[in-house]
Amino acid sequence: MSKENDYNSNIINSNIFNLNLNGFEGPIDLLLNLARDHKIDLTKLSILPLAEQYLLFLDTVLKKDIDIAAEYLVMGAWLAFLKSKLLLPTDNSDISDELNDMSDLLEFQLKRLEAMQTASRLLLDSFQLGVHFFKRGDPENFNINQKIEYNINLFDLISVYGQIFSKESSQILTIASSKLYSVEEALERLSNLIKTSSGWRNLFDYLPDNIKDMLEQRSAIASHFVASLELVKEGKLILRQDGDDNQIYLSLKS
Amino acid sequence: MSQLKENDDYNFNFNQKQNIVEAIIFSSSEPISFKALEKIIPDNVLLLEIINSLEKKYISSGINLFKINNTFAFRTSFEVAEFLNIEKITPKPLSRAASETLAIIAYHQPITRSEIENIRGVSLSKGTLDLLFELTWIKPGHRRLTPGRPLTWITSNSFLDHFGLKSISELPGIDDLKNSGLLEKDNILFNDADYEE
Amino acid sequence: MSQLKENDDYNFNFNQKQNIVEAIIFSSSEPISFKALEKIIPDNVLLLEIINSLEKKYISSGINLFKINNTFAFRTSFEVAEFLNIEKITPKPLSRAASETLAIIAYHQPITRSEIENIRGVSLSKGTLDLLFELTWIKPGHRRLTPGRPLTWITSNSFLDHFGLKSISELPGIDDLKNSGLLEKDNILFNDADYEE
Repeated sequence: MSKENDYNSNIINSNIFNLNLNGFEGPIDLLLNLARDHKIDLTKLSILPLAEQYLLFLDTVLKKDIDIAAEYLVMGAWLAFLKSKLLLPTDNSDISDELNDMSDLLEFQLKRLEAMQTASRLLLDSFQLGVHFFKRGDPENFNINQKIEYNINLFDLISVYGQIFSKESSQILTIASSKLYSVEEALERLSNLIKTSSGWRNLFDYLPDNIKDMLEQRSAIASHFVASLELVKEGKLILRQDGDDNQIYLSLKS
Repeated sequence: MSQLKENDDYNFNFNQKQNIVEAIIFSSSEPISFKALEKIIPDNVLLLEIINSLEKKYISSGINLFKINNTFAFRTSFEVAEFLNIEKITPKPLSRAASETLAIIAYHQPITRSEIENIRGVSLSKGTLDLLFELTWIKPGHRRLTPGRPLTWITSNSFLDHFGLKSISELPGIDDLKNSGLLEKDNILFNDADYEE
Repeated sequence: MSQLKENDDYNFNFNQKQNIVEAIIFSSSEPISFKALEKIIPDNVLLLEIINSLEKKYISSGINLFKINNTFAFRTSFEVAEFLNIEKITPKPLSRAASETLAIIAYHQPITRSEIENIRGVSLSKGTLDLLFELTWIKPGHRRLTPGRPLTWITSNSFLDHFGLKSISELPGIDDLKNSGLLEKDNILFNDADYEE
């Protein structure tokens, strides 16, 4: 393939077309990839072919019905503007200065990102603790300068703080605790009361009379009934009910 | 000439092999057995030589190579140990209540006990402030000019020291926390979230 | 005679003190700060001498004394790296976003979130800084004295420790990058965008 190849066919043959925008970390990264793919020299950057490739790429991705992030479109618009300026012959030195500034800036950004991508690869390819070199595997601890035996680092501290706030902002459903009469309570109460009673008496006579809350009152009936059953089971009590809807009577088992 | 060359080679290999054995014993999380070392240096005699040489190398150092039941480990020498009063300290995580309280004091200082309780929504157990005070991470500030003149708490210099901060203003603010995702715990932190973009 | 005695004493002390410093650094798996060592050897000059002597002592060993930004740790030497394939933990690889962000912070520090976004030409997803912070490789630095007082991020000592660097100036290629002007942060392509934090 010769250098004079039409950019369009070049792009269509390019592997980049099999990718979508998700493969790139933003428009500058995409531009950098396009530049690399087409062996465009960043040191004497010619904006026009790069801009054309970017716009063409964007166009193709758009046709594939992919949501395009705003930053890609902003860059696209900017490059389209730059391209139109570049294509118009101008004698106005102000405009050409401006164009130069813009392309210098773009060149700088591309070179800087490329440098950082190289640096990150260099960094992660270098020796890493725990992979290529190691710390003491079985440390001993001295009782000096180590008054603090609690380990908490700044990250822990801040995330704990963050959690307090997300707790506040998130809607956690809390069930209000309600006062209910427990079976244990009823059992204790009932066993004490029946000790001193004689003959048959209505279960309702044994209910506490100082309860004003309706729910608590009903829970007291239920728990006292369960408690009476428990006492029957233990052989301390006899229960009697004369028919379905009648009162329940209880008596000590003698 | 060839003999010399061989000798050089031998020495180079010996030193390099010794270095490898040294590094392995150093980085191992428990005493390492002769058997395990044999996997690296299969030559029994050579391995023994290396170990003896290592032992000698450390004999008057602050650390010694200890032989325990045919396993090997570096340990602080008895001489130094005596001097330094070695004690095993097991690091302990700070309780949830204590960490939250510390974070609240750091961000809201000066702050009174009841204000801390307000933010956390639960009452502060007695030991929590005591512990943080004992750790010298917090200290009492001025008293509020409100009824009861409640004491406020502030963080200390050793708090800054411990957390590697130059000043309290280096603590990331709420906006920073939001931006870095720290305020959305459920999404980001403490689950094996996928960190890919 | 008395002179000799004193000399002996001095030597004895120096060796003993060196052994103590050696034992302290050796016993810990995390780097020990100069400050912490000063509590044992208050004489600054002597302490520095001891540390240099220790560094020399280990220079061709399987373990080396690493100086990490005024902290000290023993680490296995790079030379035996290829032979130490035991107990190796393969770390979860960093995402591209995270590794680029780490490099940008390392080379451009102190740097704000919006400056990182500007260099990468894309907004930083939540969780990226968070992850690097959780790994304790970065930490908050001072705040910029610009509107909004944005927080800056810097790398920590454990970043240096992890990558075996003495200081930031040892980052690969940093001098060339500095000289070429590529480490400037204030060139912004779209200045109409709201990059403030």
